[in-house]
Amino acid sequence: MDTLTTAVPPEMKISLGPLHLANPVMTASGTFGYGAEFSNLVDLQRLGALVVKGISLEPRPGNPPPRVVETACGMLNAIGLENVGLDRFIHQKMPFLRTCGSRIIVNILGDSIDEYAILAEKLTLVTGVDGLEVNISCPNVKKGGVAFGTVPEMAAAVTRAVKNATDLPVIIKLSPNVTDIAAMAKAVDESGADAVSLINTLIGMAIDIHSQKPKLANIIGGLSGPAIKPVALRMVWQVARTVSIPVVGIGGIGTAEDAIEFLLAGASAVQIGTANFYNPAAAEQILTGIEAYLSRQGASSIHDIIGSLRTTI
Amino acid sequence: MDTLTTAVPPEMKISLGPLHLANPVMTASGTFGYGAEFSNLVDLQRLGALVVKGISLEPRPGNPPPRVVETACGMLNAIGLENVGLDRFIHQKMPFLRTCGSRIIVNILGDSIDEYAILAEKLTLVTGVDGLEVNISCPNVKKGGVAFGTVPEMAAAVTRAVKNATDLPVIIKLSPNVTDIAAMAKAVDESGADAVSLINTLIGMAIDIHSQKPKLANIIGGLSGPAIKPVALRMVWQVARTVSIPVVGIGGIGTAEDAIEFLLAGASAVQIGTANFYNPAAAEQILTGIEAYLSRQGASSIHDIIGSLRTTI
Amino acid sequence: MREYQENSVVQAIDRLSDSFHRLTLFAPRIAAAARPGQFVMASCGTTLDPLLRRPFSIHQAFADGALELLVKVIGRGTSYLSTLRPGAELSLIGPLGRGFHLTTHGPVTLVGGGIGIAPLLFLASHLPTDSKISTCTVLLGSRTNTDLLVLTEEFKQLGCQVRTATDDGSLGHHGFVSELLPAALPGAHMVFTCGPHAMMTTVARLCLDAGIRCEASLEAHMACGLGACLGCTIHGAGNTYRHVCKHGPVFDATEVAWTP
Amino acid sequence: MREYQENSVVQAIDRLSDSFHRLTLFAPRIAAAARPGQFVMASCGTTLDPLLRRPFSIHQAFADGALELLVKVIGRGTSYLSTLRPGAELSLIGPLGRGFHLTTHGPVTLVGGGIGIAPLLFLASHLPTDSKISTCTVLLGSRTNTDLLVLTEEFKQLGCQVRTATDDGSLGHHGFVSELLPAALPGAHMVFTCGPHAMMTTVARLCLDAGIRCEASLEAHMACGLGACLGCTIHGAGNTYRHVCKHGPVFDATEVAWTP
Ligand SMILES: Cc1cc2nc3c(=O)[nH]c(=O)nc-3n(C[C@H](O)[C@H](O)[C@H](O)COP(=O)(O)OP(=O)(O)OC[C@H]3O[C@@H](n4cnc5c(N)ncnc54)[C@H](O)[C@@H]3O)c2cc1C
Ligand SMILES: Cc1cc2nc3c(=O)[nH]c(=O)nc-3n(C[C@H](O)[C@H](O)[C@H](O)COP(=O)(O)OP(=O)(O)OC[C@H]3O[C@@H](n4cnc5c(N)ncnc54)[C@H](O)[C@@H]3O)c2cc1C
Ligand SMILES: Cc1cc2nc3c(=O)[nH]c(=O)nc-3n(C[C@H](O)[C@H](O)[C@H](O)COP(=O)(O)O)c2cc1C
Ligand SMILES: Cc1cc2nc3c(=O)[nH]c(=O)nc-3n(C[C@H](O)[C@H](O)[C@H](O)COP(=O)(O)O)c2cc1C
Ligand code: FES
Ligand code: FES
Repeated sequence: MDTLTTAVPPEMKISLGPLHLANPVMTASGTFGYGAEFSNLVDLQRLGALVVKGISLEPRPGNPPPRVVETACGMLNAIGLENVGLDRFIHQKMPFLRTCGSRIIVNILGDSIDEYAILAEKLTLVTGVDGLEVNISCPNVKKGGVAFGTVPEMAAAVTRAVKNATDLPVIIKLSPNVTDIAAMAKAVDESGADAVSLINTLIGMAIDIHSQKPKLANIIGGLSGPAIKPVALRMVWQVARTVSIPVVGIGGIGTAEDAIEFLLAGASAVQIGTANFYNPAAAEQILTGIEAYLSRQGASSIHDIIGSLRTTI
Repeated sequence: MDTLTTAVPPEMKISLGPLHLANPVMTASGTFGYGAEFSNLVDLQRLGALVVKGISLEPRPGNPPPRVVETACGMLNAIGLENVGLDRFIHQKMPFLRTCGSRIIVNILGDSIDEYAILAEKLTLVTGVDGLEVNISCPNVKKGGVAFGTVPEMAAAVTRAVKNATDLPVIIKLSPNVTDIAAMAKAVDESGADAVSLINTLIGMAIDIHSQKPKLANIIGGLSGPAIKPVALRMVWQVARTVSIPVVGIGGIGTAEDAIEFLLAGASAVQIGTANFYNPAAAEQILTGIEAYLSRQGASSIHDIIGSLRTTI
Repeated sequence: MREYQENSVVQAIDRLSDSFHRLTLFAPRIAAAARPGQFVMASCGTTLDPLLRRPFSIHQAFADGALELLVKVIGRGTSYLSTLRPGAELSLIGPLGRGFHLTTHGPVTLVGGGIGIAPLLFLASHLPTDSKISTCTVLLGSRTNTDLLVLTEEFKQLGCQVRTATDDGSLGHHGFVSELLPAALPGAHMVFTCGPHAMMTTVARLCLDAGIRCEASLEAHMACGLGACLGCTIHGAGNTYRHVCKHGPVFDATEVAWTP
Repeated sequence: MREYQENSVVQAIDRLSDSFHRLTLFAPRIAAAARPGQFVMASCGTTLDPLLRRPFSIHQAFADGALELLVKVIGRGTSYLSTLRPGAELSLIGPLGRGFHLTTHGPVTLVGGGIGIAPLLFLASHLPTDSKISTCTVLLGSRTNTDLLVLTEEFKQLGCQVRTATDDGSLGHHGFVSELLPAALPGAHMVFTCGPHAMMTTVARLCLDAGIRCEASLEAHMACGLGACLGCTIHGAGNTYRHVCKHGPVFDATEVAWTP
């Protein structure tokens, strides 16, 4: 280990089905804007992929304020899926994204299966879009999202509809607010998804005891950040043992150590979410840290550690 | 508010159905041993109730080590329900508990409905036992617990069996690892439970990247502490709006502010868990803090704030 | 417009009053790029709790790389900042957001309440010279006199005319600082304000009624400060949402829905 | 046996070597009750991260209320402790657990490795006087000489005979400290040991084979330190689980399953 090993950098390329990435470090939807917001602080070319804020067919104004609140080692958000809508995304956001040197994955959300299918179809025609991530799990909007992500049959239906509408690689993003995450992943796998990503936020709440009102105007919101990492890691491990498609690990990842835990648990790639807020350098530091770990382990490739958790079970 | 108001201390008595407590601050099962462990550090008489470590019919050795690991603002445990068993509990632990001046609630767990019923029946005859809390949610033991806590019909069956076996007040303790916590609570309410308590731990995991092994011998464990508070509060709010029986809030409560959030969300009482470990004075400080809050609010009774969250929904 | 993630070093910390601390940081890249009205996001701790950075207006920025923040202790993050000692590191992101417009020609009035005074000193020292510094009037309000004494002097040294108001009457006008504005409005070409929302609402209304352009620096809870999380929403005019970190923190008074 | 939750105050912090810091705390209630081999649970921070207290052996306790901890920096909690300055507060719970048996009559041998030396100084200074201090032999092992120099002197001042071993040979025997034990065993009535588990396993086996009573101070990750969480399990003899915080940390060597 301590000997002067070869200086050949470890192989970092990974594939999510047909989607090939230079490395496994992505930024998570809703936490990295449309990329431009971080362009002064992050070398976007170094990202394995950049997942944009969830896009719907029509623009959405989102929820009234307050929308964010800090919790112990985490935060709640009730953005309400504010986004510029498909057309403005294509015309105002894609031009920058096409030039930023990173793979671009568009996160989509809809109120109906049709909407998902139309989004997928239209985005297939947009130059520079490398893949789709389908948000079936956002807990913030009253109709739509929630049900898709908690009933295997509905998740399967969305998956099939999106797959039929596009030949882009399709990642289905799972909600953690379910009894049996493996069953959700299995349904999505069997319906043709190219990969699954998890977890989206846990549903949470906070109250201001002085005003005796919820701290979020929407009352409930999505919990993210280091607080949820143990739950995310457990679910990724369960799902990776269940499905045959690649798994993308998300939830509370802020350091290379965190990311490596997810890789060992079976994730082929990871997404950095809330950490971008408190440390914009996180994604780059994590990439560097994984490379250093591989070198220390004498591993020549990232694939040497994916799923290599040692258990007797 | 700032005027010299009367010095009459606010009314702190609450009832969980037939179980009457001097105040709403309890200690949570598994985090306060059998009471004696804290007797030098906490004035046990001040506790609204003391819930003992989960008891099974036979003694259980628990899981191999390591059993605990720290996480961001939380901890994972995989104790594996180690306990002295019913007989030794009655003969070795109850004598002290009878003298400690607090209400005693015995947390029970079983592998079958019969076991729950037998435990309830036998404990009914034990002097000094003021109520039962039924753990249908512990994620650590492979058979038993998990299923009861995630399927409404099974939770209902346990509830009925326990209620039939005892005339002690019965609190059913819910697992948060479900898609629909309100449905679980409703099933239990309709089956005759006197109260529900929630949440038990979220299922989580942690990995040691150096050894590439899980940090817990059991691989997965239960996440507790401040990290889970937003999820617990959301579930308590959802359940309190759904059931007609009293709700006991548990999860990440470490300060009076935390406890008051749960009371506002609709909990009639709270349990302090992990906080006992990092601050044994927590329960007493929380009791004092709630009283001070009520005085500041000009409230004469704890009932003035239970469920009084201001929302437009 | 560039932002930097910079590990600044504390050069000095001055306790101006019970409530206000002034932090002098060495942050050369941010200081060089900073413009009045912009802010930084500061890491208020070295662990994951508290997790998020906190926004602070740039109180002063100098050519030698010094950057000043005026911090009022209100919770855990600001308490942490108040305990920093010279030599300590403080991670900053900045300069962020849209600052004040410095293009006005003619007399200006600055209205600051409480910690809202913070960005106004940087503004006062960067007003265009052709607007003649002597025609800068500053109205400062606070709870009590001790919070204001040092700052009043500093505005005066910049050549501003200062009038003060305190809630307890211990200095200047006994009452709200906005009550000083009507007398100061005639002749003002532009008003800049920062302070409690209710105060800014009054100021904005007075200006709009008088047809005088007014810019206000707003607050909202922020997760990123970069326009990415969409968390820092306020109600904008015309039933829109605006994001304080990107569209602001400085808004033209006409852009804001002052009555929700 | 009473435990206390006590807000101690740092009186001094000495950096003994690159790895070892000695904290002198004023904790009169815990110091008065402490017995050799017991430990305290210390809050290693002022926020919720890190959340849990960390266990530390009592290194010395004095009648004037001073309590000493010997801390080796290995992670976040211990790093925090190494940055404490005189005057800082440190919340402790203690004294906890079952200490060493001081009832032996006759020569004793103490075997300490690395930070495991911590509880042995307190033990050495409290051995029953009728066992004659001159018959206390201390075997100390560490990575390198700098970690040991100060401590060696302190044991000598108590009248102990000290032999040392270092991994790098920079002081005393070049190798494991347990390799010094065979020569020191003959005539010993009892052996006390604390250090890495592998070292204690060797020591325990040598003692058990020689029929000499041996006590070892064990480690386990702990949430409460009070016997309540049941988290600090080790494999005990006869296929049992034992809890380090309550049944230990000091175990008779026969109580432990040394080969899981
Ligand atoms: C653009 C902008 C500029 C600011 N400039 C200054 C300044 O120059 N000096 C100064 O002392 N304060 C300033 N504030 C307010 C400052 O950000 C808050 O006082 C600070 O975040 C409180 O953090 P805390 O941890 O001490 O309080 P806590 O109440 O414990 O904070 C809890 C959470 O609420 C947020 N929060 C609480 N109060 C505010 C607030 N008023 N505005 C935004 N977020 C808040 C915190 O950031 C944190 O996420 C500014 C705020 C904004 C938006
Ligand atoms: C009875 C007992 C007495 C001890 N006495 C001393 C002493 O006198 N001086 C000293 O420097 N150290 C002592 N230790 C070890 C000390 O507790 C750990 O080094 C410390 O907990 C590490 O905390 P950290 O945050 O720096 O490390 P991290 O690795 O960041 O800690 C992460 C978690 O693991 C736990 N942990 C890590 N290592 C250990 C360990 N070796 N034992 C128990 N828990 C661990 C921590 O408590 C924490 O919960 C003792 C341990 C025990 C059980
Ligand atoms: C402010 C915010 C906005 C988010 N918006 C989206 C979104 O639009 N679509 C989506 O699929 N996930 C969204 N997420 C979820 C994140 O992508 C991620 O799944 C979650 O935050 C957990 O990861 P983290 O703990 O690293 O943040 C959002 C998260 C945050 C904090
Ligand atoms: C170490 C440990 C042991 C526990 N044992 C039990 C148990 O035996 N029975 C039970 O119903 N809950 C048990 N719990 C769950 C707690 O009672 C509580 O529901 C949970 O920890 C959430 O509360 P907290 O965040 O305040 O700790 C245990 C929790 C911990 C941390
Ligand atoms: S704070 Fe994140 S968008 Fe403004
Ligand atoms: S540390 Fe909790 S029982 Fe030992």
